[in-house]
Amino acid sequence: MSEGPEQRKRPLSPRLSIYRWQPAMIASLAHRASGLILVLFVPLYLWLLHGMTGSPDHFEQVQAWLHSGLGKFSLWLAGISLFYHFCNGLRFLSIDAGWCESRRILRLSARIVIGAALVASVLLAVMF
Amino acid sequence: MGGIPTNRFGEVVYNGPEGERSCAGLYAIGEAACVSVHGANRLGGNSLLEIIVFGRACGNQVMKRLKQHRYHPALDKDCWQKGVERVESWLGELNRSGGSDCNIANIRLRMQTIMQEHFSVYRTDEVMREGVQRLETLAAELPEARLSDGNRIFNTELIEAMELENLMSLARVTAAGALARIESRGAHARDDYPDRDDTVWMKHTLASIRDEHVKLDYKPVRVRPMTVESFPPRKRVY
Amino acid sequence: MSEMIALSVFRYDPEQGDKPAMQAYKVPMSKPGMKLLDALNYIKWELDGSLTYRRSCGEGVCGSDGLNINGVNGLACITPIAGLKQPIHVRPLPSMQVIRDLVVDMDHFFDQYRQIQPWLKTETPTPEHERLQSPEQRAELDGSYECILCGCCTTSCPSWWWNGDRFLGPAALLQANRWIVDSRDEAMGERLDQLEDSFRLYRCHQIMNCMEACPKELNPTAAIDNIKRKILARKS
Amino acid sequence: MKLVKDPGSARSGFKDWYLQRLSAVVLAVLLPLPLALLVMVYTGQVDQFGLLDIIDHFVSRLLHTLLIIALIIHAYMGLKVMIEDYVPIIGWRVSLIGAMLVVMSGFGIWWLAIIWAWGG
Repeated sequence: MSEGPEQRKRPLSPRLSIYRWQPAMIASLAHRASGLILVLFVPLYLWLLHGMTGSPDHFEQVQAWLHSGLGKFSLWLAGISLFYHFCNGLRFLSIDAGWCESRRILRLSARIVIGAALVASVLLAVMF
Repeated sequence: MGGIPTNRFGEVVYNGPEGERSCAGLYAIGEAACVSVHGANRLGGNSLLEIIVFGRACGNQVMKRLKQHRYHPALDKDCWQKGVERVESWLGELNRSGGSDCNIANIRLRMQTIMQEHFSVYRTDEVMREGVQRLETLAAELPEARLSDGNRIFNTELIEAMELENLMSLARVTAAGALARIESRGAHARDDYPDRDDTVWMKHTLASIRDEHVKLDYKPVRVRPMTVESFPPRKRVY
Repeated sequence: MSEMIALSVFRYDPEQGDKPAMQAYKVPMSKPGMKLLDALNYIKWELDGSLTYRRSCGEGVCGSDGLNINGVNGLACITPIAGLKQPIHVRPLPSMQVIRDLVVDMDHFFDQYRQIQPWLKTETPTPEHERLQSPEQRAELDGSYECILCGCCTTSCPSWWWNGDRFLGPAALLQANRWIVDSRDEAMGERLDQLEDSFRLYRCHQIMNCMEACPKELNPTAAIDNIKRKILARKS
Repeated sequence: MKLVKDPGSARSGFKDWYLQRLSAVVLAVLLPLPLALLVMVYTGQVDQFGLLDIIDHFVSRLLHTLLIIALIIHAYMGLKVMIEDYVPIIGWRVSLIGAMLVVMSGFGIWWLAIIWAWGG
């Protein structure tokens, strides 16, 4: 079917801007976001590892940076990203395996991982 | 169960001068059709018979006919005009003054109300006679109805208007047929004629609208099954 | 005077070609248990005959009036007004070409349904009577056969928004699974071959908007995962 | 009716999906270990010699290698899907995925070099 000129002009109905965020959708997007943060954390980690396995001077520098504000924040961010990615990853794996596939459990588990990540982020912030 | 009369192959039939003729290539099945196998009531399981038996029979008949007739005869080159005229008559008279009582939804609601008040489950001659009158008056108003939407793309108000025209015709023939049938049968329950009368009324009502008037005709019910013995109809009791 | 309901409805007039805009309406609460479709009908029949939307059975069976209601997809005819925050934002199904107002072009959606070949495929000769199923085999179809193809799930799926040209979407995949789990169908291998593609099937990232949107309370996510497991079982 | 031109399946979906899950399982087991190490260094429970002792151990090197491979696979699959979702133009998609692969391989080699102390 060839598309007439009127058809090509048809507007696209709004989507992301109007769709209401629901726990499962947040859980999925947060999985992506946390994964992305973890990937970005890899070069930082390598830089740290490089420093820690280098000379004692290097080690001290890394220690000092880790205890700086930026260092603490990076660790915190990577920590909760990993925690969330880990928890939701287990959730995804169990769903793939077909264990927790009822509508109720899917909703509940999304709430649980998001809630757990929020609690963990606060705890982590307090601990550092 | 009413509908477009068909034979057992799903082909639409009509009464010509030489008796019943089938209209080649025109089919009706399901809720639209009346093969003359159901009783006067619309029972839940009837649709299964329509789907499983007559749906298949009709499909087979369509295939058979298409194998014999690969091409349809040339269409009359003006055949589209009636349809277009019908649409244009609605769209063309868009801004005609008619008052708020003359919109589609209002007339439809009034039609539904008349059918509800005068042709509901238990009926009498007096009530139905008044109903037919009210309905005919309303039907005469229908040409005055107007659309508020003149858009030519996906105009659902236009569709509703055309549906209303069809519904109005159906309401009129239903009402006239019910008034004329002086007995009780199936879903047609009359307080003034509570009994079934098989000697006179075991027949289908054939209704048509000609020159703005409802015309009624009748044809016999098929009572002879093809492969098993026939059994005489009996009164249904609860 | 009865209670008034505030609505904000998506309007687009293809003849004017203007940008779509939201239009406000006020509708009286006419009866307890009033549904959103009743409000739309009131607008069309009493206030503004040009408002355009699809509707048919009015009881959640035909799947014509799938809409985005306050940000979530659902059927107008079975969505009670009472539970909705006002003004009720009514928009067409997301990420679809708008024909007019709330009416969208469903062609691509049904093309995708057609792509999964939604009919019984068999190799064995047709038996003299029916192809019988045990009650357990029949029960496998629960959760799939109820789908009315309203499009609420597919158009709620972000993966389908981004890659709808290639990702089949929840509705088509739920139906694909319906034939895969059908004991009478003999083309599971062929069906899985057709689906095993990083876009057609594996674009599902378990966002589960489909499940939240489904007016028949089905679970397309689980159906998609079941197809993935069938492919996994075949490979390992 | 719109004719659907059906080029058939690319048959690549399962492999990607499976590798991502497989690497996820490996990561779920192994990834907490280096993190724990980092935390211990941060809190001062482990000093540099202790850290080097742990890292230089043969088992640690093996596990690290496994971890790195799994991480690269997992991250590559994840980022690829993200790029495919959010970058609609095919040319950009392919370029970005390729660039991402190069960068990640670079990180992998760097990491391996640290763990196995090449040239160190």
